[in-house]
Amino acid sequence: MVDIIINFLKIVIVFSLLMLCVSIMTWVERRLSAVIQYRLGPNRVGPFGLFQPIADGVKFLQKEDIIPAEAHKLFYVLAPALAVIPALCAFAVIPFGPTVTILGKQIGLVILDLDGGLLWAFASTGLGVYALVLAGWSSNSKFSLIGGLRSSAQMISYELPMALSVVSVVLVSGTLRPTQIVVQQAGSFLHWNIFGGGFQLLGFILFTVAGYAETNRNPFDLPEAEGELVAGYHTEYSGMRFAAFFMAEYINMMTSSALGITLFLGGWQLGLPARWLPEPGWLLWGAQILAFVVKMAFFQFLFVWVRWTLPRFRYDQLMNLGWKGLLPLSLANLAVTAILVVYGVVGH
Amino acid sequence: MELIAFFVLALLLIASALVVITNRNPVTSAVALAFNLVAIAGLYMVLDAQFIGLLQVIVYAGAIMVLILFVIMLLNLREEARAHPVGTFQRILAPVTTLLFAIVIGRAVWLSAPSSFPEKTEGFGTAASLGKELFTRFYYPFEAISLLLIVAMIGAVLLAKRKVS
Amino acid sequence: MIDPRLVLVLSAVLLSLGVVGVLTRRGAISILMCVELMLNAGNLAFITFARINGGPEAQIFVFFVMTLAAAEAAAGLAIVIALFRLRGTTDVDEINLLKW
Amino acid sequence: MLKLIWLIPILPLAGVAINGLFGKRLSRRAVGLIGCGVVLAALLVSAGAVLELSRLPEDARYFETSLGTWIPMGPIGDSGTMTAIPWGFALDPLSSIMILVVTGVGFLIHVYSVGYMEHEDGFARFFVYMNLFMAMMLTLVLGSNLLVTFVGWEGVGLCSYLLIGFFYDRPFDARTGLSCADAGRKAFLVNRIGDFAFVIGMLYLITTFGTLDYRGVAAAINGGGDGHHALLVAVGILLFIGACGKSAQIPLYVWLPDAMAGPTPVSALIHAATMVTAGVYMVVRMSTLYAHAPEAMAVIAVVGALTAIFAATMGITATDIKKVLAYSTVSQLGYMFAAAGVGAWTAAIFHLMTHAFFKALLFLGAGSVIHGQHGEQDITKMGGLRSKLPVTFATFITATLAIAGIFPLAGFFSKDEILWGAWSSGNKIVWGVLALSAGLTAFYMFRLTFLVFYGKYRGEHHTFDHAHESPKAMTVPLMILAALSVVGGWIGIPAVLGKTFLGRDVNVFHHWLAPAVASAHGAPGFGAEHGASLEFALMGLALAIALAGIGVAFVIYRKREGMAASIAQRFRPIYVMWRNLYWVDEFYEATILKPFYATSRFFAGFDRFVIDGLVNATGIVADITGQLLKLFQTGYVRNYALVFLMGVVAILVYLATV
Repeated sequence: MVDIIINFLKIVIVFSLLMLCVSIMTWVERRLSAVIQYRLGPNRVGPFGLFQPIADGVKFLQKEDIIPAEAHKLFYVLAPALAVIPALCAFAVIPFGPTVTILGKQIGLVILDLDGGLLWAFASTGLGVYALVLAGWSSNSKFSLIGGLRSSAQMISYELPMALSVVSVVLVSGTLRPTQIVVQQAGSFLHWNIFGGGFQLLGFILFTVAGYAETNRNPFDLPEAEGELVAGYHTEYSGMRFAAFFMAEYINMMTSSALGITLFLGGWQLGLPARWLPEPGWLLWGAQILAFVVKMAFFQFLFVWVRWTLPRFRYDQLMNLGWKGLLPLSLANLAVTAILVVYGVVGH
Repeated sequence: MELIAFFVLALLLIASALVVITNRNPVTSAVALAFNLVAIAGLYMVLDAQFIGLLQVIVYAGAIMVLILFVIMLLNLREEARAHPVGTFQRILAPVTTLLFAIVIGRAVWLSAPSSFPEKTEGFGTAASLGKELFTRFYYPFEAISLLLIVAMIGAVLLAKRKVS
Repeated sequence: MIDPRLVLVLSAVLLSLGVVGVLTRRGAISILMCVELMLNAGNLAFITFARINGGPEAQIFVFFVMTLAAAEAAAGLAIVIALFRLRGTTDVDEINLLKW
Repeated sequence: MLKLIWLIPILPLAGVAINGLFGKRLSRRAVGLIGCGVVLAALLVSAGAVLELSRLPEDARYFETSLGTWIPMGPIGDSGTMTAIPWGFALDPLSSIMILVVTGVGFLIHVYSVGYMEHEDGFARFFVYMNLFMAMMLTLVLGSNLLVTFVGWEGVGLCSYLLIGFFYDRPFDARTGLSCADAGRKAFLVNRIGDFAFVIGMLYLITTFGTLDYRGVAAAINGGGDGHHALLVAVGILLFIGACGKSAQIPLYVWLPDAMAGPTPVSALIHAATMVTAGVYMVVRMSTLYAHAPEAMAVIAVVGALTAIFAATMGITATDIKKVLAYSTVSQLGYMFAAAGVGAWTAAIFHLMTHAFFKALLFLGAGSVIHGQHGEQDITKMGGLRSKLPVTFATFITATLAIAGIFPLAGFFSKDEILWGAWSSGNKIVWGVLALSAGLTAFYMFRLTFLVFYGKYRGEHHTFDHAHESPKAMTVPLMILAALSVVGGWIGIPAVLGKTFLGRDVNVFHHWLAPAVASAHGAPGFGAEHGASLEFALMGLALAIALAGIGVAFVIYRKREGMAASIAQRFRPIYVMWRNLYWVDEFYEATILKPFYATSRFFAGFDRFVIDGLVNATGIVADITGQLLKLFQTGYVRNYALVFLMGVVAILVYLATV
């Protein structure tokens, strides 16, 4: 019974924190883009415009909820929910902190500590495609349909290099359990998988690029390319449903960053040798959770930075990059990693 | 707890399967099937086959069904026509025969299977245990099936390729 | 605890539903989907057997079935696309060139 | 050279290969050169081998070589030893004479053919066949066992068939309506009958003695042959039936006249000089066997004598120049068999040789006549060609004298030896028949000569005006053969003549051959002493009969124009009978072919209505079934799937209930 309560609490906390992060992210994105573009951005609502997301939320709620006449109503309504739910689910296996002891009870700072946790993450993100596809199809608009088709093709294509780079890490760590992978990367940051832990620098880059494509972020935001498709699969959406897609995108960004951190950058590990660390206790645990948050923040910054810096790919370039660039590279990376593991250079 | 999960999932499974076979909109069918597959994955989890369950979601729901959905949209298939009038026989005989079929195999499994599961064995359904088996005892079948995949892939490319004249 | 017989009966029911689908649907893709349904019913039974026996064999069989299903879907859909391009339909009743 | 005897059949075979594969691309000159060259080579090798053989002591004149095992066999018959039939070739005095005759006459005819076939299509094909024939004939005579001989036996039969039907697109005989191809087929089929008996004879031999080797068989028979007397008689007769087919004896002679459908050189080589004598050769080869089977010898003697006179009568009325010669050939072959039948083996072979010379010459002369007149063969339309074809005439008349048995030409000696053999062995009736047929021979041969070369030309004038002597390639062989026809007999001068006039026995031929053939002890009448005077008397008598024949011919065809017609009128039934060849062909047709055709027609009908009916019924049943089953073939996959499912359910229910 206690377990259930603890689990429930964890879910509530993580969920609310994520939502909070999303709202902050909208603000960060706008402020940051303004910085990059030498303008001010939203700065009227609250200090530094920090309450802007709340204002936006109110605006979304107030907007008219339009369902196109020829749309397939069920799927049209279902699609935004389908976008958010898998995105949230994926986050469940991400360890955001070490195992802490509260009131004599050991609690892992992860919602779902599964043996096949990584698979869970992939399964969840894989299901995210349905939202885009269904949204595109049910809107009964050609912009939406093309956007939906593009997104599904893109996600299927980039899932492969992403999965293969993850498999490289799995080869090194010998487990699919994210918490264990993080524990393995303890000690100096040189032991992180990206560096001496697994020599996965290439894997990390591949993962990041594929992650950008998976989340439909610039420069791979073709499903919603404004210039040609108005807004892609969510052209016909408005109000809270539109906001849901928006939210899903940000949650996906965070999930993919968190996954990258967990796999390559030591997760919540501080990256310092054990002898420099204090005894296990709230000081250490707090520092470790903070480390995770900082890493996440860095990735979010990277997302925004890239978005406002790089131009968008053409569709055929996207496919070429995926199938002829990333896929062979990730295969090569996998092969090299396999050799390294076989000869005992890396691995646990 | 597990029993509740089982009955809920079973209900969902049968309901979604019915949607798959009766709904004449292929997209609805496909989505229902995807849902069905995820529900089966859930059932696998309930039966402790964790790895297979997750794989089911990734492979079936995440890849195969998306592909099917993709093709349906690509071909822009609309409502499917009703069964051909010639098939009056068919329409009567098919459900009857199938019912008979269900009764026969249902009875068979009911009579032959034990009434309760044994204790879960150590490492049952984990990726590690299955992976080890796959790459040792089942190495040749594994290679064979990978060959099959390649063949299917090449075949699919050749079939779907537009002829360049 | 769950009664394994119930799971197996559920699997049988799903299989039968898939069979009915194959027997009544006209669209080639729908038939493909019903076949997938049948395959999954089989997989469910396999998993049940695996749980009963406690060994990995049946699970590995499921693994193979999944791979097979993937191959089948790829090849089947390619055929459907080629067919559609050739005949403008995926209705199996319309594809009767070889009849009589 | 002895060791090279296996080369003798192989050499012509090389010619076959070259001309057969590249003949169409080679010039006629090259084809002719190769065709004749390989035969010349074979002739030279043969001559060398025979020379070497002659240097050996008399009782060691035997050489055998093998190209390897042909048919390995288990223990057979009484012998109980492992048997194998080798590709054996053997040279002894008998086969030495044969190879010299075959290659020698063969070479001359090849050369002649170059001229004769000059204007014909299929020049290369002709030489391929001819060379193949040479190879097969040499295999026949050189074979050290019956089976190798049989290979050659069948091979020459094949070549004979191919060459008779050489002008396969031309008609041949107006009376019987045969085409050249039909004639070839007839020859082949009639030969089959004989070959069938031959094979059975061979099988008897090998199952009894466990060997087919000539020496082995002879040794076995000499060792314990009398225990198998009935078998030996049977085998002897069976082999003789085979020889009847090949050598055109009664009742299987009918193919040889029709074999004249082939080009004339073929008639000369195959159907006069060599192949048809294979039967005689074989009988002499098996002389040991026959010596132990006097009943078989009697059969041979009777058949031979009958054939001799029978064919001679048919020759009297024939009007086709080649047919006359063909009947003459049949008659002379009868002579040889009669000789063999009375045990005069050397006489048979001696006559075989001289006959090869003068009959080849006659045929080639006839060919020259035909060639000179652009294909005319009917002697009633000829006449007075003496002036137009001087060389041909000279050589032809030589050969005619030789065949008539006029002293001192070749035919005289050989015929005389046969007659003497018949008389001295006590077969006086045979002697009488042979003497009579000798007279008939002289008569019809001179009839031919007179009709062709004397008198007035009876055909169309421009044919006569354009008649011309043949080219050198043809006349030179004629001259050589003419010379041989004259002197060929001198190597076999009877002992009585030699002793009387030369003071010693100069019958070289007899002594040469003696070790190779069985002394015909046991044959009736042999060993009886006759006086030299009797022999002289008989000799004179035979000569007188021949001269009488010539005289009659002279009177009828030269002195009195129209006498032939009036005689024919007076003895009309006999004339008609001879003219129609005793209706033998018709008889065969009625007794063998007609019933055979009727049976065939019956079975054809049976096949058409019953067998085909069954087949058609199968088809109809399948069709009806198909029409019914078609109803299930809706073309809807789901229907099939449903039936499939029903099957599954049925099986499951069955399994559940069992």
